[in-house]
Amino acid sequence: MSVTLNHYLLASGLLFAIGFSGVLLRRNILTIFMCLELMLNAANLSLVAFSRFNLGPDGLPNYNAQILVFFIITVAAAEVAVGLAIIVALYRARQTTHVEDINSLKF
Amino acid sequence: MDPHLPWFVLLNPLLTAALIHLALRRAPAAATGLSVLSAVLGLITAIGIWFSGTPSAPIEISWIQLASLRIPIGLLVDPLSKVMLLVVTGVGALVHIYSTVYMAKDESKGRFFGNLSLFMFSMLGIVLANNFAMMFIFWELVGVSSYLLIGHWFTRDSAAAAANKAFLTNRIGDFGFMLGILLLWSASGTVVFPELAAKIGSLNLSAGFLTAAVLLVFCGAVGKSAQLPLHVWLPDAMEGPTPVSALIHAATMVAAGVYMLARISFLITLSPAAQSVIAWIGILTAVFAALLATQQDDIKRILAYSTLSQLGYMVSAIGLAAPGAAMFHLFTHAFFKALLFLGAGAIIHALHHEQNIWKMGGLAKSMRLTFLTFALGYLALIGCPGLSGFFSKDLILLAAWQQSKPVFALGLFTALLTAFYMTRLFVVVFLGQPRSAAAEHGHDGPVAMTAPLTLLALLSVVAGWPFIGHTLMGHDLAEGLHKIHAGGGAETVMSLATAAFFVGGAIALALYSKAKRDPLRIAPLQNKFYIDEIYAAFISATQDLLASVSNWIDRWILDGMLVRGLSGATWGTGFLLRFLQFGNLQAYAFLFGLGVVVLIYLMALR
Amino acid sequence: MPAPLAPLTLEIVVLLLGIVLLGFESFSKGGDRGWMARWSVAILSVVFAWSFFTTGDTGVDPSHAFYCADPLALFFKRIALLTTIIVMVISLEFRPVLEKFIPGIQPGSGTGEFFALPVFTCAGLMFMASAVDFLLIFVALELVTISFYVLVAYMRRQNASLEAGVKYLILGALSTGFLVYGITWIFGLTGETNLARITQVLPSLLAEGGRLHGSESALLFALMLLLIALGFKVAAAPLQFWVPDVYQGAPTPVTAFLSVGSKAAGFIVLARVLQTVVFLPSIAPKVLSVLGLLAVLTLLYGNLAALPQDNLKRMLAYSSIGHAGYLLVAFASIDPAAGNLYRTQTAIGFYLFGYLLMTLLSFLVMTVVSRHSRGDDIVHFNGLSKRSPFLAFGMLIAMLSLAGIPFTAGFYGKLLVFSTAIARQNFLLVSVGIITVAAGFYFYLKVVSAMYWKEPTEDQPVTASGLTKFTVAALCTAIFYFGIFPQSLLSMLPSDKAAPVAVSPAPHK
Amino acid sequence: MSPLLFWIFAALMLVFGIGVIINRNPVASALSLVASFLCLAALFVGLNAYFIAVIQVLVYAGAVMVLFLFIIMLLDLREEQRRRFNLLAVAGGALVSLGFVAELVLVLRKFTLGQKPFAPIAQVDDVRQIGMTLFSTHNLPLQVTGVLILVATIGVVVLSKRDLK
Repeated sequence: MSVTLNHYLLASGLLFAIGFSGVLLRRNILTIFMCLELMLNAANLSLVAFSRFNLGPDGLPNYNAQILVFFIITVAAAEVAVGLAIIVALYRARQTTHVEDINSLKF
Repeated sequence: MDPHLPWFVLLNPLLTAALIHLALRRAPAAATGLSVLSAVLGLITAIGIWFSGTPSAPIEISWIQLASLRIPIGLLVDPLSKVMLLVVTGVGALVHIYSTVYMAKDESKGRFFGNLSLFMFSMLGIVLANNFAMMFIFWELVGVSSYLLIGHWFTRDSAAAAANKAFLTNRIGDFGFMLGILLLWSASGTVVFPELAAKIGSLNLSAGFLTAAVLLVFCGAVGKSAQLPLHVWLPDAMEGPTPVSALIHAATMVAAGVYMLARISFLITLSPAAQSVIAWIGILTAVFAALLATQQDDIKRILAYSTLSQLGYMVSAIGLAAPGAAMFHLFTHAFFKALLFLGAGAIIHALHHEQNIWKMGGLAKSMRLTFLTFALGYLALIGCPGLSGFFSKDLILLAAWQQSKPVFALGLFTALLTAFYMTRLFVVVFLGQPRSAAAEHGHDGPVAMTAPLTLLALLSVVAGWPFIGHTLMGHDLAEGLHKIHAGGGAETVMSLATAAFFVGGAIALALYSKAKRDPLRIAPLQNKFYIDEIYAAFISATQDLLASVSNWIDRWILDGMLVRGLSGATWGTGFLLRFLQFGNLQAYAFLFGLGVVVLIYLMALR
Repeated sequence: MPAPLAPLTLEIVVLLLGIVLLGFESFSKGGDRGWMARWSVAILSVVFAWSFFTTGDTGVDPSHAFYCADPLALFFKRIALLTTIIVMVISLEFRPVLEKFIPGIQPGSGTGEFFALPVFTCAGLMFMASAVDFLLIFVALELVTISFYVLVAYMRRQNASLEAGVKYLILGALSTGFLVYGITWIFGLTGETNLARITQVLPSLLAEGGRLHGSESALLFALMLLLIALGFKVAAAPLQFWVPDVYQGAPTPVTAFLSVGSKAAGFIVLARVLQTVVFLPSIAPKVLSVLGLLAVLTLLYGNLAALPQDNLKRMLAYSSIGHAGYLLVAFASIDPAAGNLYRTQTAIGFYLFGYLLMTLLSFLVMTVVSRHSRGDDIVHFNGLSKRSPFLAFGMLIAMLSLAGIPFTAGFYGKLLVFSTAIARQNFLLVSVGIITVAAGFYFYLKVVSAMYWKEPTEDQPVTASGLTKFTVAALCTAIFYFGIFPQSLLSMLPSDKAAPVAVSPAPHK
Repeated sequence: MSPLLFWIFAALMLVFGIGVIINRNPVASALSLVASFLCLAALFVGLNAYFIAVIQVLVYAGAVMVLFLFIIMLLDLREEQRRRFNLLAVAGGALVSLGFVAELVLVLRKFTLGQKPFAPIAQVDDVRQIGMTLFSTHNLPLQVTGVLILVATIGVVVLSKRDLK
């Protein structure tokens, strides 16, 4: 059986869902953050698959999509840096990285 | 006509209010003077407008101009608004003068007069507005300024609660009003009255659509003119200073609903279903309020219920396709009801804020002038032949007689009840012996108080005389009145109404002329007159029951569930909603995810 | 005459300002960094004025347009600039509070970046206003989001600020995930990231025999992912859960910035994205009905949950959700047959401008008052009319306008929004809108009654700087000016004069 | 790419992905994440996106993971304590994730376009192509990304320096 676009899309969707459920299930903010990275990368997989699928008239992949992936990776790296800085600041102030411990703002 | 005149009438009180609020709050004397001056100037201008012809071009400046919507700030001067201008500025000016005495000792007089001018501005805005949007804006502004006036003594809890209740109840009505306006706009593409009148006939709207639109607009009148089931705010609003009650709750604001209905009578006549609903709501309010009035002890509350009842007449007249009769009654009622309120105010003022009629009595001797003027107002209200109320009420009853006998029967019964409860009030307050220390020292007020009373008494007598009333009402409205008169049954109705007046008055006179307490509240007294017992037993059995049932409905169903329930439910929902927000990050992520799944389903897979 | 690139110079100047500020900051002595905010206010005001002399131009490079400067983009750039200017004024008033919660040896040191970062955020917002390619939309949106992560968590010694930062970080990153996934799908289906070309190719793709014929659900799926991400940014229910907590915890100037700047930019991107699909007959009905649902939920949630709030900042957070609901009404009432979005664009443009004026005014007054009263509960506003009649008046105007009283900018915005719904005969939306307006009256007037009818708990007068007073006065004037003379603002927005949309007669009989 | 390799790498990617969320120890989670990303890079290679695959390994498996591990070590995070097993959270999380997957599957079933196999591809010179585009037509977004990184740098410095001057 040959591998079609839908197989890639499904694999990517499953990875996205795994990341999503990690965000919902894990208590450690650091792990939650890893799961968010998982979701972004899942999107990248779809994007590259689409890029390979949507061949241009010259028979080359659509590089606009790969450039988009490049930007996503860059932005995600910046986001990780800022996110980890916030988590470190939180840990310094509260000695915790557990989501249950940060619920003073409510209602 | 000089188009500046209407602008002056409208903007003069606004300017006064702004001056007072921004500069003169600390100078009560100046504020009072300025406010009274502006009210009198307004009256003079209104008279000037009345004598000048109708303007040739529409008086308006552009405000909102969209492809689908044009809302000008425009003034409509026609016979209808001219007569309403006279009522509003006339009663307004007298109330201003009267208030200088009544509020003389109030600490925040400046604020009071500022708000009074603000109220005049908003009320005149309703009268002069030439489109629905503007009318709605001033409609709301009237709500706000009356809120401020009712709540003038906001340190009193009951006053604050009453102000809140008035505000909330009116919002319910205004909600319907707004929807109705939007419905009409969406159908016709205009909100300007003359354009709407010209266009509506050619639109071929379905009967259901028109009925819905008219009834929604009517909701606004139900709220503002305190008709069933949104009447609950008016009696409570008596917490405000008495001159305010005279101005707002007798002559002007509550009449705005009737005025608005008269303004759009060209629409109402298009929907017979809506007409009959309006007629029935009006007449039921009239009966219901009159029943409640028979059992009240607070002089202002009696007058408040009586106002409700009279407004019911007017609304009913609109439903009976007799807007002329409605406006005529509005016109006469404004004078005698303002007179009664101001008279009551004079009594309350003289008796150091005593409002219970059973603590008054014998005031005829000590307050001679008040007594005389009050008597004229009382007779006008209960339809004593020859006085203004007789003529206007007669016309409404006649219209009912011609169109719907059940409505007429209820109207006649109301007339009887009116004569009954007003005679009760009059007899208990003015005749007999003083029942409290305060009542022994009653005295007439100073000239600033008695002069408005005298003037209003005069008007209460003559305003209804056909040659005066009809002239003032202008040609178009008078035409409608003649048509009703020519419709037949005039003699029958007039004699029945007169009979009701005599019967109601006589029963009350017999019951109350010697009473120390209300004979209907207690078991029949051991009385020499056997006939008294019969009366008392019979009347207390039927009327006590009716009154207490109405009271129960009023207190629990309408006030409790409709007003409090609605606002409570809104608040409660808000209170519960915020518990979704329980601070846990993952709960938010979960709710977010749930939203995502549901939304994707709705969007892509449904 | 300005070269075609002229509009981009606005962003370049703003970015240069940010970099220069940072440079000077690192070499300046002393703790006081207030000069940075004052210089930002001055220079951004110049840029704001300059924006009126920039000719709108369609694009940088027609073959690969990322950037357009149509009137709508320019309008939203002005919103971004004005927001940043006023946020700087708020920041100046907020400085004493800020200093307390960041560790530093000298008072005021460490606040420099707090004044520099908003300048970069402003540039990001301006890019968003002009972005017409998903690539630039993504990058600009992330620039804004990442700078907000930092700003929200800026007060590192205050638990609330940190907590808000973490919540915003996690949920914001989650929405970024959906944004990226949505862009991916749109690209996959159309082979394009440019909005104009997506609009071009979609009809043929969806037509009989086109690549996407029969798989509309995939396109709708992609669109929904985008709507989720943008709905998150503009705080549409049910994606709004972050808003109250983050708004309450963040430093007040940042809250103000978030609630106006971030929201406005989100809405213009939403408008541009919707423009690509909303005229397709097979797609539009579902998109519009989902938007309608979002609008109803958002209106109800925002306005009802605001009712029981005692904290003014949190109440304003809920109210900002409510206002997002009114704006969504304008989106849900797009007419697919109209062929353009002028009505909706005009409505949201005007609404957001009015919203800017009144929201920033209320946050400005709140900052001053809460600094004096040490708290931002509604109780702290008791008797403000006695402590500072001027500020109380400013707050009164802000609340009246937020509630939508006629002759204020807030009223006219609501009117425009509702007029779009009425033109489409969407009475459900109008009714919900009116009910929520009524609920709004209640909680906005609660603040007014606290200020005017309650006795003050402290009697020490509330003072504000000259700049603040000037700003309050200017905002009040603007609220009334644009409420009474709305045409002056409307003329800057895309108008539907060219193609008047007749109100369709009622579909009866 | 041969179907076999696709199945192997895709399965491994998902397994390691699940590993991220079931490992209690953050270090193990981070290592699972690296492994998952490496498999992802392999899939990229299979899709002829060599440049992206290299970037993926360098940025994610290299830089980002080091950052994560560094922070885990810095904060000295232990395993998540065995708090009370929250059935509600697990059920809710599973419900939402499964719902999402189900919706995706339904969408894909109607997505006929994606059921076609990939077309053969010409000679790839992706580094040159991407580089040219990036610095010519796509220059504006690139510059904005530069600003974004500047902002992120400032932000990290502001948020993590212990005491200021």
